[in-house]
Amino acid sequence: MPDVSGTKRITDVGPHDYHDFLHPVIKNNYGKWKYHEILSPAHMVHVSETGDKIYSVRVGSPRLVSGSFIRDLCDLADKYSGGYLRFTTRNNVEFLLDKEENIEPLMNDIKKLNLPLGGIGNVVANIVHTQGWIHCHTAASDASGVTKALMDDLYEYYTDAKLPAKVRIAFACCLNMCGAVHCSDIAVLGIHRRPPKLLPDKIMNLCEIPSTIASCPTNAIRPDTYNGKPSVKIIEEACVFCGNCFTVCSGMPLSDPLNDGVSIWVGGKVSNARTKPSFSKLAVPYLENDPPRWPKVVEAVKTILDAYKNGAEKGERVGEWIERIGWPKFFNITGFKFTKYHIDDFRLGEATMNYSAQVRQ
Amino acid sequence: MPDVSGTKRITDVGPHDYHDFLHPVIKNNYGKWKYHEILSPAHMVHVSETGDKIYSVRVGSPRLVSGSFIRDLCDLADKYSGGYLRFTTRNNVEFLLDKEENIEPLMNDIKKLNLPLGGIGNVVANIVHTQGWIHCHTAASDASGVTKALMDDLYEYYTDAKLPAKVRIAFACCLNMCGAVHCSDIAVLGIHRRPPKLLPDKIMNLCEIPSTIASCPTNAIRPDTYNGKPSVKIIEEACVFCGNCFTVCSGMPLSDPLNDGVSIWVGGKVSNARTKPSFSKLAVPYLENDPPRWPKVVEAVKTILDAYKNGAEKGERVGEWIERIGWPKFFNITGFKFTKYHIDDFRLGEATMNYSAQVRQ
Amino acid sequence: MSKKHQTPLLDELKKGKWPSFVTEIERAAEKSEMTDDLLGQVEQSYKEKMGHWKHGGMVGVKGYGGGIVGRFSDLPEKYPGVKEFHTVRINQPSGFFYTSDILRKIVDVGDKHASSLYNFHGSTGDIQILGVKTSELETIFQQLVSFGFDLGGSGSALRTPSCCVGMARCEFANYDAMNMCYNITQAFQDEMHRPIFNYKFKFKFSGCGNDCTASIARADLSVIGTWKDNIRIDQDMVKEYAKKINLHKYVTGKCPTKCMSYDETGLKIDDSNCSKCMHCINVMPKALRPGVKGGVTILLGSKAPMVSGPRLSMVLVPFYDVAEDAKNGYQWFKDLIGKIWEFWDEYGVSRERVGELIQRVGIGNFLEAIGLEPLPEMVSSPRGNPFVLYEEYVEADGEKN
Amino acid sequence: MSKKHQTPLLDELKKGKWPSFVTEIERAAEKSEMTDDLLGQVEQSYKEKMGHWKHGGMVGVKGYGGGIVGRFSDLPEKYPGVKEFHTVRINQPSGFFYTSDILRKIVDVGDKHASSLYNFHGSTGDIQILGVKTSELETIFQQLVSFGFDLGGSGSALRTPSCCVGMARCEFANYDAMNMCYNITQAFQDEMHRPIFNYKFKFKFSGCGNDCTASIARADLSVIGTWKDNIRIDQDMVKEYAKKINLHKYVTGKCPTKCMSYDETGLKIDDSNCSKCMHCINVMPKALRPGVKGGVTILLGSKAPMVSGPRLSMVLVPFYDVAEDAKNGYQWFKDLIGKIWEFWDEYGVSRERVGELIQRVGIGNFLEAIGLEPLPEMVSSPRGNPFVLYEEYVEADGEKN
Ligand code: SRM
Ligand code: SRM
Ligand code: SRM
Ligand code: SRM
Ligand code: SF4
Ligand code: SF4
Ligand code: SF4
Ligand code: SF4
Ligand code: SF4
Ligand code: SF4
Ligand code: SF4
Ligand code: SF4
Repeated sequence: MPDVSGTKRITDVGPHDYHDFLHPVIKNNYGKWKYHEILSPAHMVHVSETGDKIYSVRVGSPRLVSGSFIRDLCDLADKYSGGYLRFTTRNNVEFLLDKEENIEPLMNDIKKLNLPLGGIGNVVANIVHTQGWIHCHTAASDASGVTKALMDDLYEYYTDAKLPAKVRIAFACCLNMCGAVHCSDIAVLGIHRRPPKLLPDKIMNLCEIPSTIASCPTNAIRPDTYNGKPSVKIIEEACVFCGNCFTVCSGMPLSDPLNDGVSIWVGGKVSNARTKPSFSKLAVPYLENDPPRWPKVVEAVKTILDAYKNGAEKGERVGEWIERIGWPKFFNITGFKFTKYHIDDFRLGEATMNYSAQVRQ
Repeated sequence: MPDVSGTKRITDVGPHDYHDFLHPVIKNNYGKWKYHEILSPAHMVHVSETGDKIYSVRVGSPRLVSGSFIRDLCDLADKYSGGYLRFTTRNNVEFLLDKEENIEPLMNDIKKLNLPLGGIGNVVANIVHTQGWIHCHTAASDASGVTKALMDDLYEYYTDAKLPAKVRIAFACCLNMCGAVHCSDIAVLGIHRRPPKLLPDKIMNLCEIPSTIASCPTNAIRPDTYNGKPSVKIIEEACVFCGNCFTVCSGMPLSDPLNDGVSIWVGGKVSNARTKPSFSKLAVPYLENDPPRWPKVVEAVKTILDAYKNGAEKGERVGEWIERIGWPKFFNITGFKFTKYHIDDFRLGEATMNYSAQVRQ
Repeated sequence: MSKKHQTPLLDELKKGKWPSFVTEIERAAEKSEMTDDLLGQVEQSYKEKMGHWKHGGMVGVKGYGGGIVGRFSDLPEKYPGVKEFHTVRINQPSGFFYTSDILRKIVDVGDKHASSLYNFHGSTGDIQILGVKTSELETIFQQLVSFGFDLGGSGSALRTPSCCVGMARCEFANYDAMNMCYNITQAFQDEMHRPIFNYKFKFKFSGCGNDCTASIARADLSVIGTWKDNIRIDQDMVKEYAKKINLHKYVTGKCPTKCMSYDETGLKIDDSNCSKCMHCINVMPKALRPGVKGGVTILLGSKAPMVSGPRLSMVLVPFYDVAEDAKNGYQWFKDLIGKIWEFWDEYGVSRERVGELIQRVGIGNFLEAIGLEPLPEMVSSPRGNPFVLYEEYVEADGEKN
Repeated sequence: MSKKHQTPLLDELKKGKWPSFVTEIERAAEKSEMTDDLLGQVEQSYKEKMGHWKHGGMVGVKGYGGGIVGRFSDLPEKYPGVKEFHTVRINQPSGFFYTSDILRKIVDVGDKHASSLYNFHGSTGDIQILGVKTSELETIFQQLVSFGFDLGGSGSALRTPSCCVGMARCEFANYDAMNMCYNITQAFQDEMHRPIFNYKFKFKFSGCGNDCTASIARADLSVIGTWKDNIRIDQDMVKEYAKKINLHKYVTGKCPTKCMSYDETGLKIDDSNCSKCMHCINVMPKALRPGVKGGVTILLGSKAPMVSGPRLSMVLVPFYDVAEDAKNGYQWFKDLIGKIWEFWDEYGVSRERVGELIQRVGIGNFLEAIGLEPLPEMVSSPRGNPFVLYEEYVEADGEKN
């Protein structure tokens, strides 16, 4: 490693030029790809107009990894793919091979490392998740733990393509939703359920009162005084436990072991294929935090997946399936209870009512 | 007519019992109808499980009619339908016949009265309309006049079933929308375009200030004083000319010959068949009042109808057709200009944007 | 009778094939003197592009707070015939059925005591006699009552309910809309004639999802027929239709739930997924019929755009066994309405329709108040935002709060 | 190295088939002393069901306002290794492509100067080195720069843009997403490193409507590939597919615009009605290809739910000929972005994302300000309410107003 101290400080170099990391076959066929073929849930081939081929072998990763994990990948890449590899937008690893004969030995070595092969096609993709108790201060649940518990149970859905279509699961540990959970086939979302505690000293010293008040989506925060100094109070009946006040004002923590937990959402999607992108919708309003393996969360997700697998037509995403059979049947099949919490009463909620006599009887 | 003066005053008798007005065939087959067949745009038959049949002959009416008009109908009913007739929910007249042989003579007599035969099936139905300058104080346009001008021009669409599906046109003379224009295939809507004038004396004496302020959908009315007494002022930039303030406070008239006119809306529907009921959407934001025959309004409606007739598939309502071809093409074909007025900026407007990359290029 | 006013603009509207309201006004003017002045005033409106009616004006008949819409000209000197030109709203019979006898009786009244001009019918459903002077109101009312007609609604009251032709002449009717409309109207006479509501309230009854009364767009309470069991299929007739139309494209292809399929073996419907939209039945009325276990879906809240935007009615009761309740005088339904009105009375503000109120207080709270369960049928989809107002939280032992 | 803390709960998460983050933390702990305390603190969180990080904390490197997320334990005495446990965000290369050489260089830095724990990658796209002490920040930064890597974004700044694999390995790419992402990121280095915005701003680039970066859900500015001409059809290959799948049901039947049909004579597409949804191409990638006149649709405004609910991006520019503009260094695009930021800067308030601002001020006004025409492509349908704010009215001659 070069000793850079003393030299002129260099800044704003920006990201490294990607050209330096492209496999030669990719460089030569950039923009010329003609079609692809999915050869197994763990590998596919892209064929160029020139006739060239590139094989991609996909491997699951927990995303939160050690330096040693990366070095393992590098060793494999050196051995089989000329050192070339990439990550996917959902944190999988892809080895890029120009030699078909390298695929099997690579896969064998991957198996030896106990890493999962799969993730291509109609699978449960790697779960996009966030920081949780590992690294974030607003987390209402852990991220990596729930994700691990889920993927252990859904392992075969990752390695074998058994589903009607792609299923994207995401986890976010608070309503900031750093994972794209608001548009996922299945989303698990950490939630608080108790209004923030007020720590008047912190509020007075560390918080800007007007922006704290403005941060509340439901106007639940009102100006107040504490020992004669400006502070805030909370209209408890209006609080939706979003935690946005805590983000702008550290004097209003929400974490509460007895009340924190997760909610489960279904039927969102991002792609424009067939149906327009759409938000995930509330399925289960609350499940308690139950570390280390959150069994009820795992069970609920499996319930959804099983129902989907049995009920959906080929090519139908979770949301498309539910729209076809109707939400009443979804609740019926899964056994989840429909409550008033499911009825949107927020800003644009009105637009979500059933303004029709189209009702399955 | 009996002399009722002096007798005990009778009230709350409610509507007349309909049984007294039912054709015997209808009475006998009430709830037993098996199917119907549309025999022409002006008549259909309903066949009962008992084998009985009832023929309905439909005749157009201007709705606003004289006693003599009603007497004409009565004479025809006596002659051909045992005196039985009904009106439809869109103000057509239906003669109810049990004798097939009476249909032709009845139709001939109707033609002699210069009344239109038609309105059944895939036609432009009778226009539902309101009071206009004939009888209402808030009208921004006339109702009967526009309706008459339109139906004269669309006459063949009423008498011949030439359209892909039913087309329901409605007219309302102000935003109170006493015609069901908000859910019509094509709607013509009288509009003001200038903030109310303030008549301080009337406001002071006749209006309740708080309810006047509350009546405004955009909060454009603010408290003010006039000669020291409570009154209101208007934030002109926020006024959407809805006239609701005038409804509750006669001191705020909006009528203005130079600025009043109509707007045209398309693609609404009420039935639950195939697609859910939906609102009519803005097509043409403004056309000036141009009595007696509103030629530009007639032209715009015909433009829509022609495009629809040429473009829609069998069975597609206007809105279903537009959704299939896309709004850009609708504006393109009709030549109507898309403006910022078309983009919904009212309460739930956000929900109407195109949140997808599904775009026809 | 010679014309009092020159009406060159209106005369243009006597031309053309569609029957002319101007001609009708002229015909009315032959019967009633005041009507001539209507032509004059409307001609002036056409010239100036502006109406000439004064704002409102309270008029009525004794003991009633509604049923009459007061109307006064703002040019009474120039057009004395329309100085007072009120409307009498007459509650139509269910399904708009008449005999020639009864119609003649009605127009006898209007021809003699008013302008001889009528709306057959008003948008809400009433027969309207136009052009009534205040002094004639009581006479007209009493004469109507004498042959069994009553006023309709106006003002902040129950408005005249209306219904489609239903079982009287339609094979699609899933319940007796005409009977229900009649029964409910009779039951709520007081609410109709004596305005005590926050604002108007409208009922409309349609026999099936085609909704021929447009109830879903313009009734605070929309009652729409549906059924619980299977669509009745006549497979032979289906085959007949298949000879004429492409069933794949025009029938099964347009089914909103994609619950139908057609092939050589016939038409198959997964009725559990059918949303009773009526489409397939509409296209093949000789082959398909709604099931026999008829009932209704009750929907709530539609109205015109003032003040918060136009509204459609939303599902409140997915299925109500109206035939069963009819045996009981629709008591369950009347109780439900009572609870809705009670809630509206307590929480609504003046000029707030029930749909607007529910939006303001939240559907969850409303359901709780009227004792109905939240159901997924009520929504097109559950919420997509995480701002859930969980109502309870657990406190730790001994926690002070 | 022996474990400092008992972690019975976390140990449960070492079981099971999916690779375990707990195992990874333990492996990292072999390289870095501080990491052992992370296990301890997280175990305590698992026991108590509650996190143990303090709220925020500003840390950074000289001259930069972003790129580091400060993180401090609230139990520093008990777990001194995580007393300071910041994250360094490193801007990933376009498409997440690496060689083993460069990856080893990166983890050399993190293994030596931090916890040896990484996110490959963060949800925005960065490589993240977790567990960095304040004192190590500058060293890490300088070493990264020395081999051509720079920090990513954080705070009220441009965030690290990201893109899909695009033309590098995908036949669906309609433009060079990787190149555009790289170019734009380089062009806006200042906006990324020195937070001067009202709030964060994110770009994501996807090569086609499949949107493999989920740009439409989580980028203030989503750039999604599309095309102007016809889908390229290989009719022979279509026939091959027809042997395996029911094209009527699974291809033409699911086309959102119903612009396709298939029969013996082959597949027909009315391309003028095709909305470039990608579905048919996805199902038959060997038979169908997007047209050759590639470009992008530019969409604006998506974000997570705070404060006014979740948002998807909406169409701003239906078609932008990016290939043409690329020749010019994407100048048109950069100007557009400049105008958007200018408007946001002028009218936005603190912590208001651009999508929220537009909703607040009205899309019409926004378009006017940035010089774009309103287009029907921007809406799913025109307005359905009559509350139109007509901007001008005519005054009569000599009228005083
Ligand atoms: C590698 C990756 C892009 C990258 O730059 O990293 C990628 C690669 C491909 N995507 Fe994707 N997609 C990738 C993330 C996504 C995402 C984003 C996400 O999941 O967060 C989406 C949007 C998901 C959504 O809608 O919620 C996405 C929606 C699609 C679709 C549309 C699926 C649909 O029917 O809705 C296709 C088409 C298909 O699969 O038929 C597609 C198709 C493909 C193809 C077949 C494209 C091609 O010809 O190479 C690639 C392999 C498919 C596969 O993995 O089954 N890709 N793809 C991403 C892999 C993520 C992973 O590791 O699992
Ligand atoms: C007579 C009337 C009921 C009444 O009680 O008066 C009636 C009668 C019938 N309607 Fe209707 N509809 C009547 C107003 C309506 C309305 C309300 C309105 O227009 O204001 C609607 C909702 C319109 C809308 O969706 O905007 C309506 C939507 C339908 C539909 C659904 C059409 C669709 O595909 O969307 C059908 C089914 C069909 O035509 O295939 C239908 C079918 C029928 C049938 C075939 C039912 C039957 O078996 O008898 C009747 C003759 C149809 C015809 O006129 O073509 N009727 N029908 C009304 C005649 C109005 C008129 O004079 O034009
Ligand atoms: C006569 C009639 C129009 C027609 O030509 O048929 C009518 C006429 C008036 N309506 Fe209406 N409405 C009539 C049906 C409707 C309908 C349609 C319906 O009932 O199916 C609507 C839309 C549905 C609804 O209720 O929302 C309707 C929505 C309104 C509104 C807006 C109400 C709202 O909540 O937004 C007003 C304003 C008001 O109530 O102050 C209104 C007010 C009025 C007033 C009373 C205006 C006024 O303050 O004087 C009009 C009296 C005009 C007159 O000269 O008689 N009228 N009005 C209809 C009643 C006839 C009847 O009894 O059969
Ligand atoms: C690290 C990361 C999650 C992850 O595990 O991958 C992350 C972590 C944090 N996010 Fe995030 N966000 C991350 C991607 C996202 C995304 C997804 C994306 O960018 O595609 C979103 C949703 C999209 C969006 O921007 O709306 C997201 C929406 C938020 C929000 C809500 C913003 C909003 O406008 O609603 C906040 C709250 C805030 O900004 O104050 C937030 C705030 C935070 C903070 C800074 C919370 C805080 O105040 O400390 C988290 C720091 C945690 C930590 O320990 O490092 N994060 N955050 C992601 C960034 C890594 C990277 O640079 O690659
Ligand atoms: S989702 Fe919330 S708790 Fe999780 S990393 Fe993002 S900001 Fe932190
Ligand atoms: S948690 Fe959210 S809803 Fe509750 S007070 Fe804070 S900002 Fe308001
Ligand atoms: S639409 Fe307006 S102007 Fe026309 S009758 Fe109704 S209230 Fe009067
Ligand atoms: S016309 Fe409508 S928008 Fe204008 S001030 Fe009156 S109530 Fe408000
Ligand atoms: S609503 Fe249904 S039952 Fe009533 S007339 Fe129309 S089609 Fe017949
Ligand atoms: S009634 Fe409608 S939903 Fe039911 S099968 Fe027929 S078309 Fe499908
Ligand atoms: S977004 Fe389109 S171009 Fe990019 S990787 Fe996905 S499928 Fe390929
Ligand atoms: S890309 Fe989508 S819209 Fe276009 S033809 Fe294919 S399926 Fe239809």
